[in-house]
Amino acid sequence: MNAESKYKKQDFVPDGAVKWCAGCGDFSILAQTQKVLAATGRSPDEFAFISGIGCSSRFPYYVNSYGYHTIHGRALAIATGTKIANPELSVWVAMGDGDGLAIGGNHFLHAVRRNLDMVVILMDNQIYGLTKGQFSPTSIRGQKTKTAPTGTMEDPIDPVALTLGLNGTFVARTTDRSMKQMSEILMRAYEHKGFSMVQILQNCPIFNDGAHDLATAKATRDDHTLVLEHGQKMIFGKDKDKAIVRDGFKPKVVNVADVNEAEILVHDEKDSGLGHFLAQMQGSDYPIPLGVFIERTAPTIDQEYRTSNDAEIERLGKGTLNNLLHQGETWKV
Amino acid sequence: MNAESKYKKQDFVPDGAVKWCAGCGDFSILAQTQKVLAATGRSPDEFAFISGIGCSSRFPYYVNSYGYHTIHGRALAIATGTKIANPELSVWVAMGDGDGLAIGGNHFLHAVRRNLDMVVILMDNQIYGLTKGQFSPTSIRGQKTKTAPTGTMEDPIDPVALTLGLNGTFVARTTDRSMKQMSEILMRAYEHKGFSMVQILQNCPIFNDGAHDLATAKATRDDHTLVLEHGQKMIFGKDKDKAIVRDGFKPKVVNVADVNEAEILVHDEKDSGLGHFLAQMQGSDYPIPLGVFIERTAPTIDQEYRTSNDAEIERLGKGTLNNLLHQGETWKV
Amino acid sequence: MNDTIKIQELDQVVIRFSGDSGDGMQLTGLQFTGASAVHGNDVVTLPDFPAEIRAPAGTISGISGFQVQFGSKKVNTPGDFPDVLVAMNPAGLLANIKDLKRDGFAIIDRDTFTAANIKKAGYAEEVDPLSPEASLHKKIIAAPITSQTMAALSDFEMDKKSKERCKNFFTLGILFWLYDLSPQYTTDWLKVKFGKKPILAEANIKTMTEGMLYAQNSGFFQSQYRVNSAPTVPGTYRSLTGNEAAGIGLVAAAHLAGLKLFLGSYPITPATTILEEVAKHKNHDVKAIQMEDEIAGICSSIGAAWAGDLAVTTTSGPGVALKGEAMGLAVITEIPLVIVNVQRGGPSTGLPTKTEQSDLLQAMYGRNGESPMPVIAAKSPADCFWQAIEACRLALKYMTPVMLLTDGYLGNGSESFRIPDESELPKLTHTMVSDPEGYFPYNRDPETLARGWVKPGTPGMRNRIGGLEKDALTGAVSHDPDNHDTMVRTRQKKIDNIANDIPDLEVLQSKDGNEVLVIGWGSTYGSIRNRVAKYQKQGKPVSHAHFTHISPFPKNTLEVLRKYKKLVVAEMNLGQLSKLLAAEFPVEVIPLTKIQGRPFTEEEIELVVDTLL
Amino acid sequence: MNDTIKIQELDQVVIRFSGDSGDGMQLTGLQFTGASAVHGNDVVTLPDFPAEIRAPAGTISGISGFQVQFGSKKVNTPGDFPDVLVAMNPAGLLANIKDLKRDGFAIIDRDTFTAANIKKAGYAEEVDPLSPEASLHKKIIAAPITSQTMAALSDFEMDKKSKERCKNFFTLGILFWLYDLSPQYTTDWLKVKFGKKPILAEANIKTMTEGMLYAQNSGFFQSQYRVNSAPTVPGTYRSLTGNEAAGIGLVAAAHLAGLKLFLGSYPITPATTILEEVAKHKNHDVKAIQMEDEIAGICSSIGAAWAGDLAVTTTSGPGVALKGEAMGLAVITEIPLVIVNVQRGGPSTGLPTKTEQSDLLQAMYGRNGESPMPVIAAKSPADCFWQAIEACRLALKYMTPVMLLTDGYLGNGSESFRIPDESELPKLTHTMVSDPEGYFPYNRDPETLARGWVKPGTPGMRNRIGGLEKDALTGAVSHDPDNHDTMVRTRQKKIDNIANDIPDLEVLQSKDGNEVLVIGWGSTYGSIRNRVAKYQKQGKPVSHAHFTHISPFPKNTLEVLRKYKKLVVAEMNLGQLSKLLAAEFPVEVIPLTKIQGRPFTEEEIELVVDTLL
Ligand SMILES: Cc1ncc(C[n+]2csc(CCOP(=O)(O)OP(=O)(O)O)c2C)c(N)n1
Ligand SMILES: Cc1ncc(C[n+]2csc(CCOP(=O)(O)OP(=O)(O)O)c2C)c(N)n1
Ligand code: SF4
Ligand code: SF4
Ligand SMILES: [Mg+2]
Ligand SMILES: [Mg+2]
Repeated sequence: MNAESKYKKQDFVPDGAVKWCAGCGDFSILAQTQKVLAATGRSPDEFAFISGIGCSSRFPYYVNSYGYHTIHGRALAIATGTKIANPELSVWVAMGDGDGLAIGGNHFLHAVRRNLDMVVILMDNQIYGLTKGQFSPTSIRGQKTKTAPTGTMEDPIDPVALTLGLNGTFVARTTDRSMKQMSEILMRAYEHKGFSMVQILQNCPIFNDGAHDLATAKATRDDHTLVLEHGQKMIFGKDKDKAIVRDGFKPKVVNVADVNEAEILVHDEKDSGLGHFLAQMQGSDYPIPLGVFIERTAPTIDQEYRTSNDAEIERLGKGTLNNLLHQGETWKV
Repeated sequence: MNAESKYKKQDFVPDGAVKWCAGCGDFSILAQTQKVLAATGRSPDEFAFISGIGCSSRFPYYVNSYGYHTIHGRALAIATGTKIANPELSVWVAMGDGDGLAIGGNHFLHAVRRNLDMVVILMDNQIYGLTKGQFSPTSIRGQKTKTAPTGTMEDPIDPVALTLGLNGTFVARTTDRSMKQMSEILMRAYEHKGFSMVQILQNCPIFNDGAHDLATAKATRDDHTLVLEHGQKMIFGKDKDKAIVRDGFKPKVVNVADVNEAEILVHDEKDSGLGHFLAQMQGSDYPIPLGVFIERTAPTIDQEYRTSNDAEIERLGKGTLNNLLHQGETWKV
Repeated sequence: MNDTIKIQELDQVVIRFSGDSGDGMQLTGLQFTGASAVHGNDVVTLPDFPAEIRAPAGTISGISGFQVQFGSKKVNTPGDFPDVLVAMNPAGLLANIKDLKRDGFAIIDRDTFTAANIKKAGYAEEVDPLSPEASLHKKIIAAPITSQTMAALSDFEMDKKSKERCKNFFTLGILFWLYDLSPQYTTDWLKVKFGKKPILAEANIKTMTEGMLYAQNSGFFQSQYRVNSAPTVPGTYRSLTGNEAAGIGLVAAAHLAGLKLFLGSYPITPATTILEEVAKHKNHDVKAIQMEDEIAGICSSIGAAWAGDLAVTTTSGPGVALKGEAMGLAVITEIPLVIVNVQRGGPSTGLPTKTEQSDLLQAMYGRNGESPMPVIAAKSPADCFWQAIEACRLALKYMTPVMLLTDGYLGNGSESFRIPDESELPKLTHTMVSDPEGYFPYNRDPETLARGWVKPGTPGMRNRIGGLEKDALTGAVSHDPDNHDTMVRTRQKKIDNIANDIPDLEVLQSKDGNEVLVIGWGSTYGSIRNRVAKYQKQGKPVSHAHFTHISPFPKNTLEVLRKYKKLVVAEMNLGQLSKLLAAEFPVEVIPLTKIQGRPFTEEEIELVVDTLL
Repeated sequence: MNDTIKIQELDQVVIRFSGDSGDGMQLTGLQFTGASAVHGNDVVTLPDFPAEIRAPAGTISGISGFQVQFGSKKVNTPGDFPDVLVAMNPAGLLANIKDLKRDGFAIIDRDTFTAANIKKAGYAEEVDPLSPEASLHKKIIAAPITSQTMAALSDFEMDKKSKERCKNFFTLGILFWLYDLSPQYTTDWLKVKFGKKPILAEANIKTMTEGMLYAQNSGFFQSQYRVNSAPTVPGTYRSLTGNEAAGIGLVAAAHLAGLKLFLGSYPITPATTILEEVAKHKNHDVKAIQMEDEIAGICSSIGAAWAGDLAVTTTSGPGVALKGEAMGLAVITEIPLVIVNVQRGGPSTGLPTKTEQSDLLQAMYGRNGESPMPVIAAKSPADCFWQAIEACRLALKYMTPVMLLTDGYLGNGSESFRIPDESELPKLTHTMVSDPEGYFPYNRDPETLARGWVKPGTPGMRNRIGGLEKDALTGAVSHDPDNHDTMVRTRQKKIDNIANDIPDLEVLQSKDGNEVLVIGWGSTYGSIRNRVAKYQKQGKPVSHAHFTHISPFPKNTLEVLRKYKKLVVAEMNLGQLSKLLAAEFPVEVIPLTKIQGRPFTEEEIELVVDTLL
């Protein structure tokens, strides 16, 4: 974070109205993002925001930088080209749960394993907003929507577990109501060299209101979320009375009072084994972990391309039109 | 396994030549599959083999049952329709690492989480065979191919870890040279109600010869693979001198002699936490685990559709043409 | 009761409702439509959704619109320009006032015309929206709708917001009175709708009644109007949007064919509601599956068709672009499949909530290789029902994928649908075989050239098919050059032959000569038909022909085209049918094109046709 | 030395090599071609790959073929029927003997004609393949190639298998002697190739030399032949397949435009080798990226184009079908992009290793909405170089995606390519802007109608674009109906206007009248040109016009078409260019179609044209 950034949030706010519904969780995500962008100290000219289609995918229109609102599900594939073509740009991808994980699932999978250096904001409202309320790959089993009148019959994808299964290098989750955590995570995602997947639980008051209430409502959030902090014990609950311990190869919720303090797990973002372990915290037996699951460094493909091209230029000399045309076996007539 | 099956392997061998290259690992996979099919005791008429495009995707032509050789990457999406339309069929999908995980990645992702009841044979030669030797999503980092003349720059996908990250219900790995293990796993995959993912390490002698030698060659395999057997200790090595223990949240290879026997992990297919844990065994620090990582039961989407339609028929009565046309608000003129 | 009020009879009326997404304009429009339809009018409607879910309230981009035309004879379209504009806020007025007919009037909610709202709507500063200049000298009835609603409900124990939400029923009351319609339809509907919250039913009924009284007593209206019932075929009717009609048609087709319906799809505007409609009918044992993307949508359907279901996939233009490769598989493996494209404005994401007919050539050619398939188009919301059945009929009889084109205008628009007797519905045949004797996968019926359909699981019929070229008889993979030539031509011939099995191209023939034939296809039907009917009334030599079947064209097409001196092809694209006609027939056509996200007005047709007379 | 042997001069010769995938036929063919080209002949080649990687050895489905035509004047095609057939096993003989010219001869490896092999090849029982009946009374030279190879290498310390692998060089030796070609080219090549294993170089050279001696001494041949060098433009030459030429053309275009090349692709036969070619040139700072699928291929290129690279995607028909939606995005956001389609047999997976021209209409219309883009086609392997540059020129100058069509025949076939001087290459311009003054994203150049291209990162030029319809100037999302109409027509006009910037349609004009014009496009060039040239020599009124630019057509097209009484359109599909011409111009065309996975023979053209004379 650049303490003396010469930019203000306002520098990242373009003209024109923001057209989300009143109360949409996307507003706060946009606001935090703009603040973080300003805080990076980089010129608004150096950012590229890319998205697919969805309510959330309108994001690029609302950030005063370079923006490309593309087609449904393809933002990551397009961003791959942009980043490899110009690794200097700070590339951000805004996506919905449908855009990113339904039609865009394949590109998600491959972008993660390539460790493209970009920030991915996954606005997860567990519903298709723009098309007016069909279930998405993150909708909970049994959710009734217009296309599942008797309830969905599929287990949701957990984007964190999926990204970890693909050995993602920066994996985090927060909510549209956790302003401070969100902006810290976004700044860290920006600073991370590699693919930074930030899942943000987002409320869609129109088609899936309250889907994340357990994690966001004042009354429930403390008992239903676990805030992961590097080096800190995994203790949660309104009264800090619950904790996570290891039960064989699975996490388990216990009362702090019932266990030996040493048994309580301590979060370590660098321990990918722990990250995988925590990813199992899905469903109603567990609190929802929020925070950074894992951060580790690994080669990014945009840099690898740069490096290998440079090595070839070094090895063979910079290619010219002339040696291109004349290489291989030639003969004169 | 039906001990007195009235079918023989030969019943599943159609007329016509098998057109793989001499020495291709697909031959043994085909042979074991045909044996297992015969052993199920079900009529060849009751199987549907579906594939995409690739050398491995020719599979359906070589099994004397119903077969559909479709388009690249789409076998699972097509099989989804087949299975939901007719849950009575035993549906098998044959796919290559490119077909299933490059272009077909999205359907893979969603088929796993829907827990479609089918057997998926992933013939993993870590290369594109049919198009003559480009890298695939399972090719190891740095592998030189025609499209990566200086070596690939991407981490491979581990299909086992990916499937586990999606909470797959049956996840196994074997090799084209492990006849006995392969046929046991295939039979169990057949018997499993749900999505059975069987990764088979397969040699392509033409474009990626020896890619799996560590796991398959007599000289190396004992030291480089770990055979997972339910209830058995994880001990491996030619001299049974190495073992797997837990090191924090990661597996670790030790000499049997150096540890307390109780520390050596015991495999438990029902422990999904252990499955996730073992999925971390990727790369040269570890032996390659072979066997069944996880088997657990969960609702399958084909049955869920069946059940929910039956419930609606029960609730509303079986729909007729007449009540279809007349429902809702009508008026007479 | 004001005794001076008379009742005036009208042939037809167009009303446009306009307000914020939250104002319930769709609902108000549908209620009015229902009452009018039950009264016996012919009705056609068209909603106009904003592109954003809930764009900022009070702004033009947040406007949700609904238009209905009702008449004492067939109206065919929702009408070009409204006689009555209902504007629930300044933005609604500003956006629509220019469309209001000179002699029409607008009803507005005076209470919403605050300075803030007027500014938000985008009026220039200091402009009074109700001034003659701003309202383009059109008549405006400024009713205090919100405040009257609140007053009407003063005794109700409801919060303010809930009361305010009733205001559209006040408006509805005004209109019911004005057009002398019984509120019974809406009263019944409210009672069912709010069965569990009777207070809401009562509140809305009260508000509606007050609206009727207000209209009568306010002195704004000098007369009531009446649109007599239309002389329609007797029968039972219901109101359907094109997408509902298509969905029901598909379920019906499965019944008619004795098969199960499988719909593999992915949501996309404006096609989603077909999937939603079909999903309601699980008790018909339909499987309506929302897949992970469009490719999976069509592929799951292909898999289901292979397994023996009547399989369909529904989408809009960009989705069709994604399905091209899979369609090719259906073509070469010759399995029955219906692809429904509810077209929208393109290219790319384009104008998702607007209508267009620009996917015709994609329907014809959007696949690699020689990959022919029948293409048909529905011409009205209710016709979507019939063409859905027709698409299934062709797919099953000829073992082929079939493309059914509708569009946003048809899909979202509605009209009265006479419920047919089962006896009026076609029987659908299919080619399912189960006798192993002499069976080969590519054995063809000598007449239809269709191959036999075998359900996997059928004893003794095991076979393997795929996307590689196959032997003309056995279906085994074949790289033989002559065989490929034969197969390519056979697949084409199979589709061409369908011309023998479809209705002739019909003409609404002028008695006064063959000067001009106006040609259309799909959703332009209503506007063309209305304008041409007028020409014919005026004794002008203008006729109308409308294509439902485009691939193949009806057998008599050339014969029809040759009869007329001038052929005008009106379509909402840059001339795609024109191209197809010119490529296939030795005729010259005059394209009349419009790409504005909305259908032709009668005027726009005149502009071209008049010059040819 | 046998003194009775004379040298006979020939104008051109066609040789077909045929053997198992493992027999090295491609290599043998390429070596012969190289020697002949260096000798100064004009050469055109065509490999014929089996559909399986290594189908069972010895069977017909495992046959790998390679054909070369070399001549003392421009040969244009790899030839219809071979003068010489080289068959390394019975399957190779059986598969090709019917194509061998009556007065040609086959050279076979006698040692492979064992009973087992003969059976595997598929000869009926008890048939002797070398009998006059089985060999259709054509001349067969049965050389003991394998055993002679083994004998020649008896002194070499190599295992048996490695020795056997040298046998194709024995064959090559026979042919070098027969056509009086110097073995120097191959000798040099072997020395480089086996620089690290000199024994292999020596063994192969020895075998080749023995083959030459054997040909001279065996008594099989009464004469040697000589094909004199062709009177070509002086210069430096190299041999290129169409895919290599396209790949190099793309890299060259980046140099010419001063941009970096980005190629996002996914492997697919027969296009993969373009990706492989481009990937070799990392020292030109090209980024050739194998993505996860075709959609990601084009999308990554769109992202790179947006970022300021010269971006390309390469594929074949089924891949194009997948890219349709993304192409639409490139159309509406008006970014430069080249899509190369190396066409193959369709529909669906079809015949992946065979050639076809059946994706033309898909190229024109395979996208939703009105989505026009330029379509151009290469006419020979070397022309792929030039058209790759032309495609880039149009894309960059007009800010549009451009479709370049080639096909398997061009992509895999090769010919001599005269390396142009840099001065012969066009300068490529682009529309990159960096001055914020008065900039709007959809500001257009008044002449080209191209909008300005802005690299993200450029100071002060921030803007946001996307796939929704946009305002004609600002590029902001616009739902305005009239604006949409304007934009749709403007995008079309921009493409139509390119007609002013492309070469006229040229005609190889008969001096003897305007009876017949044979029209072609793309890879049919060679066969049509050869046959029409013959007609003209015979004094027949037949001319030839060949389209490179199809969308838009050259400005003079109608003028040309009008001049001829009969227009024959020859294409490897069911008449796709015929349809486009008939749709656009008031002319009648006679389609001459063939869909057999291989080009027209001269005979097939005669069959139609003769009836018109
Ligand atoms: C190819 C294609 N298919 C489908 C659509 C329709 N569509 C637009 S957005 C969307 C899903 C939106 O859900 P999500 O990505 O979760 O975003 P949200 O609106 O919830 O923010 C769909 C199905 C489309 N525009 N293009
Ligand atoms: C749409 C499409 N894209 C690309 C191809 C070309 N293609 C055929 S098979 C294949 C990959 C084969 O690799 P894999 O799936 O690993 O199978 P293998 O041949 O190795 O068994 C590719 C890229 C195709 N046929 N269709
Ligand atoms: S529909 Fe939901 S996600 Fe979309 S803008 Fe409205 S509240 Fe937000
Ligand atoms: S290319 Fe490789 S994978 Fe394909 S058939 Fe040959 S050996 Fe098997
Ligand atoms: Mg969403
Ligand atoms: Mg493979």
